[in-house]
Amino acid sequence: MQNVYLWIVLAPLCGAVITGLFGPKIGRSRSHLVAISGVAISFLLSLVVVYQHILNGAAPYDSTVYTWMTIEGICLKIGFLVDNLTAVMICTVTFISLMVHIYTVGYMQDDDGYQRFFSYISLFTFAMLMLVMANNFLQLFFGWEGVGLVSYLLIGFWYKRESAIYASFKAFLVNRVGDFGFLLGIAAVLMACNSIDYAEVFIAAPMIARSTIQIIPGVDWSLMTLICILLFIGAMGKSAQVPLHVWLPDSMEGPTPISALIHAATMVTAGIFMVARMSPLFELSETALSFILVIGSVTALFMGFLGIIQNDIKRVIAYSTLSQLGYMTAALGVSAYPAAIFHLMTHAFFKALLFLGAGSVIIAMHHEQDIRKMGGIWKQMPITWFTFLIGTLSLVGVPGFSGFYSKDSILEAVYASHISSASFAYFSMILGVFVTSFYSFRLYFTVFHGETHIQEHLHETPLVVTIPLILLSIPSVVIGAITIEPLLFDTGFGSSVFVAPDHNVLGHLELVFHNSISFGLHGLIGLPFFLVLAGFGAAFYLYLIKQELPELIKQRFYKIYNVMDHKYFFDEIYQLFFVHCGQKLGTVLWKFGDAGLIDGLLVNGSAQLVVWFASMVRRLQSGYLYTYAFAMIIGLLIFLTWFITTH
Amino acid sequence: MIALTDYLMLGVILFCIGMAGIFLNRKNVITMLMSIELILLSVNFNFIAFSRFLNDSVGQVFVFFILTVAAAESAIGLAILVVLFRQRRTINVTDFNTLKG
Amino acid sequence: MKFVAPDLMPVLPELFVLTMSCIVLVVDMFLERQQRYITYWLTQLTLLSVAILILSTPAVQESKLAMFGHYIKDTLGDTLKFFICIVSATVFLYSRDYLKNNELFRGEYFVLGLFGVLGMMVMVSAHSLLSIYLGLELLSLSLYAMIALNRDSPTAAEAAIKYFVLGSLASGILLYGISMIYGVTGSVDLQVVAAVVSGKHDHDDLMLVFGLVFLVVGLAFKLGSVPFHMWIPDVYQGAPTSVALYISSAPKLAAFALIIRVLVYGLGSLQGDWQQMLIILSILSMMLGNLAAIAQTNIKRMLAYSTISHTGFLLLGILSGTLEGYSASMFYSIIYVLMVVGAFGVVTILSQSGLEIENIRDLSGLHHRDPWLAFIMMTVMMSMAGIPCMVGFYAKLAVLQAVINIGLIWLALIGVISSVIGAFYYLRVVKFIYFDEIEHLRRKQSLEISRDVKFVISANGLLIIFLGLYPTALMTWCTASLLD
Amino acid sequence: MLSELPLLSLAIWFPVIGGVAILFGGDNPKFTRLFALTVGILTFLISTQLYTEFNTQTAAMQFQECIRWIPTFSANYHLGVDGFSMPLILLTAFMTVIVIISSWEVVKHRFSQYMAAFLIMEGLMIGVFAALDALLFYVFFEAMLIPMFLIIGIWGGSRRVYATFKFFLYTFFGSIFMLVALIYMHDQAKSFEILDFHKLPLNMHEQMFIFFAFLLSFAIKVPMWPFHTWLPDAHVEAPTGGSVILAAITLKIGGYGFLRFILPIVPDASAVLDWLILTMSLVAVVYIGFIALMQQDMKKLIAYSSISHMGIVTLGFFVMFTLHRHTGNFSGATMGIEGSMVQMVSHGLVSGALFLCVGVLYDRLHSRQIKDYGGVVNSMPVFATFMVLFCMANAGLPGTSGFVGEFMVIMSSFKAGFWLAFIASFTLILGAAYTLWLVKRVIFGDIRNDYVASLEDVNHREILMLSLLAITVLIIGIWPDLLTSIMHATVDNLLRHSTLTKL
Amino acid sequence: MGFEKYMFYLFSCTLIFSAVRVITARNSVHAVLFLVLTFFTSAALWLLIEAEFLAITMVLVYVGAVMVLFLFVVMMLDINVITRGGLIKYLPVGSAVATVIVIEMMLVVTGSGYFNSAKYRFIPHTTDYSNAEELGSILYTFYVYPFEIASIILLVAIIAAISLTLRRRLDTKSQNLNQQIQFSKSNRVQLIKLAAEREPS
Repeated sequence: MQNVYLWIVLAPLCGAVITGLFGPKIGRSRSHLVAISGVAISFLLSLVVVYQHILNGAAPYDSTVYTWMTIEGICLKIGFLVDNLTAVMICTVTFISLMVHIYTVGYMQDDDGYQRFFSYISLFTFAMLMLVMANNFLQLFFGWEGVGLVSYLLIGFWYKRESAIYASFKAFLVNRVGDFGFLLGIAAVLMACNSIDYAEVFIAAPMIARSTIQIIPGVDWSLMTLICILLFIGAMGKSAQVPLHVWLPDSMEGPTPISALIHAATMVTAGIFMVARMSPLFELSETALSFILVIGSVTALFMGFLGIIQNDIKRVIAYSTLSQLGYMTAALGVSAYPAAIFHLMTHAFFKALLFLGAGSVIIAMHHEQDIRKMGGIWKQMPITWFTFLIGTLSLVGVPGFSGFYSKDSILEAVYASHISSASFAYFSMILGVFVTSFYSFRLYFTVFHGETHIQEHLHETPLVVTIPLILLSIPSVVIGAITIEPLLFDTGFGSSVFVAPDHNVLGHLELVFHNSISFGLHGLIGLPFFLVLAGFGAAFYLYLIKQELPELIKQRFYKIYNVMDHKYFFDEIYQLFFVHCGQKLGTVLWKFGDAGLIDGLLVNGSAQLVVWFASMVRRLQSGYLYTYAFAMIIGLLIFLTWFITTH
Repeated sequence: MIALTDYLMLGVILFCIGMAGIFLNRKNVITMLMSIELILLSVNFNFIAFSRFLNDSVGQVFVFFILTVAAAESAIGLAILVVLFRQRRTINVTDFNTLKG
Repeated sequence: MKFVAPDLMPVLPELFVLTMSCIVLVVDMFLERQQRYITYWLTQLTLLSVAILILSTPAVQESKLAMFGHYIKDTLGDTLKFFICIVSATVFLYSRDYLKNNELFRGEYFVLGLFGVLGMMVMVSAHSLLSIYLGLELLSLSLYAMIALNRDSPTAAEAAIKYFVLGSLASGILLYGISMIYGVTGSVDLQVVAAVVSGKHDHDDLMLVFGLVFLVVGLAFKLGSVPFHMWIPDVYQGAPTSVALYISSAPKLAAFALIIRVLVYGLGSLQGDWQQMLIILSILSMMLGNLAAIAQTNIKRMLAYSTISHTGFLLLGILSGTLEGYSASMFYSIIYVLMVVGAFGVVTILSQSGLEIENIRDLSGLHHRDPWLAFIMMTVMMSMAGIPCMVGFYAKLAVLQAVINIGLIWLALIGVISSVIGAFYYLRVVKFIYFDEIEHLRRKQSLEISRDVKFVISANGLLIIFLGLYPTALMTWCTASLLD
Repeated sequence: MLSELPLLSLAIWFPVIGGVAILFGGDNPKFTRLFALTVGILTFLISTQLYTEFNTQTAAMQFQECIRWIPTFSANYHLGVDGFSMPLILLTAFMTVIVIISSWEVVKHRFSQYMAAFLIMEGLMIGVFAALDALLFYVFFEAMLIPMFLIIGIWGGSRRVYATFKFFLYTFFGSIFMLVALIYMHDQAKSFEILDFHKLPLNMHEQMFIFFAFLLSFAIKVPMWPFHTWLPDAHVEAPTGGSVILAAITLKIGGYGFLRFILPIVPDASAVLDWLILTMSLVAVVYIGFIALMQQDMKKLIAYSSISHMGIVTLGFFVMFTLHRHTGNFSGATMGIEGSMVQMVSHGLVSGALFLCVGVLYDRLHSRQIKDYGGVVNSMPVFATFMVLFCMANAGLPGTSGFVGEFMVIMSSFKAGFWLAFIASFTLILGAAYTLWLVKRVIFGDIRNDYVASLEDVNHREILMLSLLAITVLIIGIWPDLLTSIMHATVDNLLRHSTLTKL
Repeated sequence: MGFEKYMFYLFSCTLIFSAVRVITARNSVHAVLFLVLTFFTSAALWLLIEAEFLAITMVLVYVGAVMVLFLFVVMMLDINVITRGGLIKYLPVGSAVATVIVIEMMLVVTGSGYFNSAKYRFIPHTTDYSNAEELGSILYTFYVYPFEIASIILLVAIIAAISLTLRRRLDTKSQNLNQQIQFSKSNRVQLIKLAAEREPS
């Protein structure tokens, strides 16, 4: 089995290396062949893994590939932990990645960096796989930073664009802030358990939960809370939770396939996955869980709001991602880890679908992304239109679609939770459902319906583009219904997720759950669905019937609009506080501290002092004989006085 | 009876006059040369006095040599002075400060 | 009273030099201008044969007095005399072409030089205050004359008169000290003095210290330590380069011997007193010498100040009052001479065809003109700065070790700090040599260096490096010289 | 067979003699560079022999050679390596080969002397690492200044004289205090053997004095804040090869000094004064990080980044005392020290590589100003790949060597205290910020001007040297055990030494 | 013993006075002459403690030779009168330093009373004692080495004095016959044809 796991990881890496180093030599078609087959192998093997672990219930596999370093008896290893959680993740990741790979052939066909792009996305897949298959924190961090790196490269793929390289830079930095916490979290784990192997750490977890640490002298903090919050800060960076979300909307500067990859399967899901993976730890710290819940629900709601006013097709979807990530995070906060992963998976499919669909539109529109310039194109691009609609319905959570199952279970879980601030979370998330519905349909209507703003006739995109759309739309519809039961209520994630008995919200849900169909039917009369309908109605009214109304509302509530237009001024505040102050501080430290004080005053100052002394000393040598004699006599006098008086 | 210290005092005074002559005099190099003679004279006083009061003739022999050397020294000193004068047309001490710093 | 014939065998080197000097003097009178090289070669012959003579005499087991206690033959003396002769021969070699170019290639120069060497030799093996004084005067008088020898130079005479007046003043002070020592001990023989002094007790100390102050001042002047240093820069700058070369080199060895003879052999029991004086002198010399050197533009003047600072270091070893320290100082003085001969040697060699090397700037781009000389100059400068791989480092190390050994760490710290200050101006020379371009004036001038000069200066430079890698032999020699 | 030879002496003197031979060999660039490369590669091969035959199980010095040298000072020509010095020797030999390749046809002016200077420098640096006699160490330590002084002064930029003087005097200033301390200890131990110094009993007073003397010397060499100001100047003005050697090796000598001298010789003073070092290190990480952010000159930026990275190194060395105070044992200290060692090696490779990258650009446009570049990737894609890789390594990306050391040190310092690790971790953010901002401004973006457009991509020679470095950086990043496994025994030994009080 | 005392004070006062005048006299010739007086009085003082040989030598060698040399040089250089200047400005500091040294040295020499001990006793010589003989006998035996050196010093002084001052003066107008007779009309007079200054009318 080990070879299977190894090749799951290595196949994309090989693809990346070959296309990266020899891309220009072997040409385009061979490059994409190599890359796609790498991911395809990976996907096929991951199907094997799913079969083995989820269907056959194979025991979790935990083994070492090689020892990275041994130190003080601590073995830092590179190794794989494959259990149900991993299986779900790798399957999702490789599938989405494969779709994106195929799609890219069409999307990037005119781009100069074709091979490079394939190399990057294969590498991206590799890094993500390393992340999810890790059996220790070190490797986790490796993958963690790996996806960060590749996302940096991909967002800045069109390096000629100033905005793209700015966005990539920003993405990396914001991620680094998260990693900062994450690394400290790992350090805390290492300190607490003297190991960074999952297995050993999880065994030691109850012990950690009892220990405290003094960060501010005199105040005892729970060590576990500290660890969890630090780790979660990492997750906030990767999974773009408020306030570290600012990079995600900007990351739309990358080519669309990347957006799909980043937002659907890789990168942003890493944080969710990580917390789920660390459930044995998080379960032991309620403070951390509450923190996660608050962050998640805030993200879910407020980022959703922003989706309403965006006019860039990809940005709308991006904000929806943020919002959905908030849902997942909130699920983690209420210990509904399976629900979070479940939503992660369904979201991966429909979000990839939406992005790729958007990409398809963009291709057709010759790289125009402003939705105000689109409209009424559904007839011209039927496949895109239809798949996009499926994606939208799934996203808003229309019962029966995958998104519904996952989102509803999260809502139910939050509702059931008794953890502090759960009610706030529930409120904001339920409101979020409406918001999601509203902006999703707004997007849908503006792009595909209404009056057209386009003169020329659009063509449906080629098969390489549409086939992935079709392939993605299928799971977007059905995967939720199929997998909800095995994943959430059966022993789906088995031992890979640990939930404390009193946090077991899904247990409550399980009591009322019979099967997926009844769950779906039940959803039709649930509050969320009404909110979805309300959102649909509102969007329909505002963007198809009374199209002048949004403008009026905008003017009426200009202040609110302004705040939202500026994304709650997060960027501005960061710009001011971190970028600006950082640069100011840097300049002050440099010019004043370094050049002025240390170098100027101390170093060169003392040198100048010596020179000044030298010139003084030099002046003593007046050239006059009597001065010389006088100096001698004075010397004699001093010697005499001194030695005579001391005797 | 004249005491040893009387002679030594005389030596001290001469010594200091000689030294003063060197650093107080700002005009004339010849005065400097003569001041040196005074210093040597003071040393001679010391030696002779000690020699006599210790009843040891070494001191006087020393003085003999000092006298010899002093003579030689004056010769050379004056020779240098002459060379200097030929170049500068002055023996003013304050003029000899091209070398300084 | 019976006439006792003195044993002349120990004094053979001195006698030989004396005889040869007289021969040179006489021979020179009958030589035409074009035949002057005979004088030169005779001088070299004298110095080299004396060196060989000293080496070839069987090593004395213990020191031996001669000439009724005025003369002592011991290993220290022999070693120093050997180096004095070798160094002086090197000095004459380096200055030969310079002298020719500057109309100074005259018999007097060599005769006076030889007499100076004789004076140093007398100083080195003096065993009474009298012979010390006379040796000193013999050397000084020769130097006064040599400085003024270039009658056309406006600076030489000024330098000479300054040196003369101050030197005579210092002699006077020294003599006054000697007279006091004589007054207290009743003798000028160092052995007797030492015996009397060591038997003395507190009350007599005042008189001895009184004399000692004068003695130390006189010695400090000869060595050139602050504040009795002021003649050095002016003399080095004013004197013809070849004479500066001469003054800066071998006499320092003699001065070292002088201090050892007077302070250590004669007044060793007063070590507690002269140690403090030497500490002051050495601190002042190290700091002031290095500081003032920074501000110099004239290379000879800079080297003069550098000499002053080296004097300070040399004193460090002596003031420690241990055998280790003395041998460190001896090592230092020999190494110093080796270095300064190299430095002044390069300057002298480069001062060709009327283009005197006066300012440090004149060395600009030396690297382009003669890479080898440039390399030697750099070696010398680095060695003077005390950078390892050059022997100057071990010299510094040895004296520092000596002071640290007696617990004067603060003094060692002052020493090393001053050597950092000093490193600046040595580096500046290297800067001109290596980093700057040739000055326009010198661009056309081609360097003509005789083969023998080139050979010796190369040997000089390489010796600095070689000793830098393996200083053991010389160090052992120095220690052994001081053992008896 | 090869192990019978005095490998260390060979590694020291072979390049030195080679350098001297080049000096006398005349000015034939073709011959010179081939010869220099041969010498460099042979030296590297000799030093790899050290690696392959190294016994990782023992902390004792290996490959020892001992000859009486200066009996007057009881100093010996004593060489030997342990787990600390061996990797650094390897690094030295490796980087010299790279430097020789890098200056293949770039240096036009006094070429043979340039090569000779580097070869001699190599020998001296290896000597520093191999010396087991303190005097010998000092001799190599100081002698090294001369070639570097000349390298910066002769082949440097416009303010080279200022920079090289500052470099020389500053370093010299520091080292003399070490000399005094060495002599003092020699006085006590009657020997210059470093290993004897380790055993020398010293009271607190003496330890304090020796500590500060050494600290001044090594803090300047490393350089630690606030003794760092010579470094940016020296780096900026030095020719590419000079910067590379300066960053890659000479800074390491400072770090090595901490391990070889301060920690084992004055453990008690180190324990008492560790706060000082920790403060200086952390200030270096943060303060210098901010300064690096604002640099307009690429070399200066990398130079400042070096200081910041070396802050991590010194942090790792000294974290163990706080660790002990907080936890009562030394578990985690090994990680700190080995992390620092790895960081040193890695920084040697990475900063060297970055300087080479800047050199590649400088050779083409003769400017180091960031504002003169922009969009280099358009005309030099291959180069850009390397540059981004090395920048990422500089920012401490896992998978590159830059990560390993930082990771280990942060892990270790967390054990010592949360805030230590917290501040140290700023390197993650700041490092990424200044490095990637550099990348953003220089590499990415649209072509800034015609000069950038006319840039030619790296040639085979440059690809060779950069890929050698890249491969090494990746290997260490992916499998640091190669490097750390040779240190374990030595670190254990050091810990035993420095945890035993001498009082 | 009164007489000797008086003589001593008389000569001492003269000595000090003339010594002071040596360094203060404006006229160099006067200064030299005062120096002569100084030497004379000191010779007299030496006679008082029965150092006859040296006293005589002093007068013969010093006054007779060296001082004459001084006078000779002073007159040759023709710089007898020098206006005083600068002295006043530095006089306070200078004389203060000199006074301090004098006082200090005097205190040391006399203060401790060390030189009044029994060890230092003046024992008058018997009448048949010859100072010259005693000195002479040791000078040429035990002090032969210093004596030789002294002679070399004198030789050096001679060489130095000659080589420094002997030169062919450029400003003397002496005839060089050899040169004179080598000249002929051809190399002295050159006829140059010049154009007429005025146009021929």
